[in-house]
Amino acid sequence: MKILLGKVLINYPYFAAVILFAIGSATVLTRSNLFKKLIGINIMESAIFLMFIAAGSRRDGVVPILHMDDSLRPYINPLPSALMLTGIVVSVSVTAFALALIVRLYRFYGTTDAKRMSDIRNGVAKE
Amino acid sequence: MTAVIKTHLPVFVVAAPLFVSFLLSPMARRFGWVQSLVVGVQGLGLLLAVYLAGMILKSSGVPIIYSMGGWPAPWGIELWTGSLGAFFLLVVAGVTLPISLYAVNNLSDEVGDATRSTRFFVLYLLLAGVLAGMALTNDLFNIFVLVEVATISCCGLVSARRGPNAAKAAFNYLILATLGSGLILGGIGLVYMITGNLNMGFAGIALNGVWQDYPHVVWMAMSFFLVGFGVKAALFPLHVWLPDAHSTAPTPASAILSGLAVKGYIICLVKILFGVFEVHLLDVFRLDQILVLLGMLAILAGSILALAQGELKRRLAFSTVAQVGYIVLGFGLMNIKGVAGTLFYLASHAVIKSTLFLAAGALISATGKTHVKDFAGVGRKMPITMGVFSIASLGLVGIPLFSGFVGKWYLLLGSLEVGNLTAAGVIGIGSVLCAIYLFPIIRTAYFEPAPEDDWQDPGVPQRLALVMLGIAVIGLGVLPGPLLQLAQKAAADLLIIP
Amino acid sequence: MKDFVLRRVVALLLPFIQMFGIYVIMHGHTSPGGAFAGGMVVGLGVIGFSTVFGIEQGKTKMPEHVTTITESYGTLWYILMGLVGIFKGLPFLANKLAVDVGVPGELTSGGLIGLIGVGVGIRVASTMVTLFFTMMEEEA
Amino acid sequence: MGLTLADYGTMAMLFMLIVASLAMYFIRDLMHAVIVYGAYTLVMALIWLQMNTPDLAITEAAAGIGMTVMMMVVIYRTSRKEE
Repeated sequence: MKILLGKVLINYPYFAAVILFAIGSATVLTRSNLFKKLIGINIMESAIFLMFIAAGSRRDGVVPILHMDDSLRPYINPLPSALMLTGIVVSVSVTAFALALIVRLYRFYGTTDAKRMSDIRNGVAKE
Repeated sequence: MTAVIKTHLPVFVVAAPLFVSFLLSPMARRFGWVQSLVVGVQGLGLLLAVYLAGMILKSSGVPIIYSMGGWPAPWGIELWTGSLGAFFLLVVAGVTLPISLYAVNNLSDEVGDATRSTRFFVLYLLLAGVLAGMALTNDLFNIFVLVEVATISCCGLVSARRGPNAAKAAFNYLILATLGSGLILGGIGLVYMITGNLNMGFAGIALNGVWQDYPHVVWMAMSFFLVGFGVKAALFPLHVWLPDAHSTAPTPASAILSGLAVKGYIICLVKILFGVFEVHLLDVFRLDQILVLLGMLAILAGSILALAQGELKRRLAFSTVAQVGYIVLGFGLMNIKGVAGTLFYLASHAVIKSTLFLAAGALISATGKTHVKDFAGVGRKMPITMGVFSIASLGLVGIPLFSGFVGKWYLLLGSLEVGNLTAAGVIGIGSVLCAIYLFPIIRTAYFEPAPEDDWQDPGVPQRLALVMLGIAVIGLGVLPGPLLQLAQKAAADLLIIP
Repeated sequence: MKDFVLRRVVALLLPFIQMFGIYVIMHGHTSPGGAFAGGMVVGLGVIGFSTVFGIEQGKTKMPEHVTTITESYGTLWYILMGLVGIFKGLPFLANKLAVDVGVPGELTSGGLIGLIGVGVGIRVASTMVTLFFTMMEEEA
Repeated sequence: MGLTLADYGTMAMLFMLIVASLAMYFIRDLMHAVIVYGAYTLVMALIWLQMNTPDLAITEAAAGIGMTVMMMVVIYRTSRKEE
């Protein structure tokens, strides 16, 4: 039992990643405000980054920069961090584009809430 | 010089549209140059793609492998031009050229002034380059980056249309597609965690050795990929964003989104499923049956939903949902006839659906009406547009001598070969439903009296584009030869049958 | 904003922020950070300046026709650097200049990577600034 | 193989992330939610530093500030209340 608990505890970043992923996707799917959806997307993506980085890091490792640390400890895997850098760039561009769309939508509807937007549109269609 | 171009052909095919797209935006004041550059680079892309496909056909499927930066495979990124890549590249280049020709001098109604139109062309070329990249890449993370760039440029193309509806559709699309790409990234992470490779070939080899130790991780990664790409490719229960986005986008954008972008995601999914997990694992985890089931659901639901739509573009958009079902079903059959048929069907649907959207856009902009019952008598007033529309509808239904028929015939043969009579039946029912939702439009256009309005065919470049696509629909049906051969080679490669 | 302290502090800090951003861009291959992070810092410096001193002042520092050109040519620079490899008879993006790759830890050790980074940094900075101006100007 | 002090620190920061994301789910005032998001990206950058990826930490810090500023600008231009 104690060994099992130790095995579970040692992998704590994965659990945090799963919880964050759940909260993020819940925010995207249940909140109707567009900003909340955007924040939820960002939480979700950072949860995936966390999972990826946790897979690449090792507990006794050091930063993979040459001559930075001359002890003989092993480097961590630098590939996931390089890849997640790209992931962050992508999430920034998605955020910027979504914000531009929000500004445009606000100009037309006067609200940033998805539910009210569709109410307004249906109301217009009925008239 | 030619030798240099020949060795670096895969890079040029991908980089040329990207290069030109970044060249465009400071040139917005000289809009004529912008348009001729766009059409010119698409024509060049078609030439290069045909040459590349010819090389692959002549060497009977030996892949051309190009290591970026001179780093060999497990460390560097490869462009891997196999028969599947050459096939999809040919489809991309063949369809983007007429669509860009259609967009020439035709964007001011739907998009706006020269600056906004230039921005539209930038996104359009970006999407074309990225789709070419999807065809050639052999690296899991590259797939993620390309999928992301494709998503953002698709959303940009949708939101290029003025008005709130397009912006709303683009936002919904962006949110759902980003959810999907999060799942794809998670799947890539899981595969990397158990294999330690991002190159698809090496990851597949490593996975073969270790999958028994981590069956749940493999299962999770597969489902992540299926759902993630399913959202982007509008597989049936996940299609909710597609009708709005594809029907509100500007006409050339609808054509490229429905015709090509959706297929790009499917090609990526297929590359991952067949290249990393390989047929053996798909068989163990019963993914073939899941794909067939999802495909059948999508065919029936998409066709019935399309019947219920009154607006022309929405009807065509829902029809895309049904056709994605055919393509997914074919990949689930897992035999050479089924997969080759579905690849050919993918190509023919790319041509047909872009034709239908372009013709529908020409009809709508000439008549100013959107409902399917409003096009009475259009057939005589706009002979070229409506003629091409009819040809494409016949092709989509699958009448012999039109391109859809060849694909559907092979799909039927494939499903009979595995003994799946239900799938064969669903393919037949889907064709009948397709006829039910498309033929009334043709009937009203030709056999009902026309109003007095002065409706005309669109301008010269638009007519040229429509005629090119119409000829392609018939040509692929009468002489499927080389493309079908390439599709069969690609199917053999995917299924690892020598 | 009219606040005296804020204006003085931003005016004093801005050169250091920009220097730090440029440093991060240039040393992307030898130390943590890179062209994206550095470009972001440079762009955010300009954004901070224009929030405090007003959009008009900011626009005189970074006019629109300049940002349009830097935005698209920053990315073109990347592809041109990739073509250098082809001109030398090597694959696309091969990292070979006339100068050989230097000592690890020094600025020239990256070869073409540093030059590519400059283009990317310029692009990121100008994109951030353009985005900020469009968001502030679009009448909401 | 046991957990060290650094691990407990990381755990605490991850716990802060979870609390912050829950807070963003429940807060009604969008400006406050975005401020919490700024704190979230800062803690995330610290976690990257803890996991030996300083490259990611500096990028996350810059990108997080950029995104927060952009969101604040847009919220300032549009409406602040979640309806």
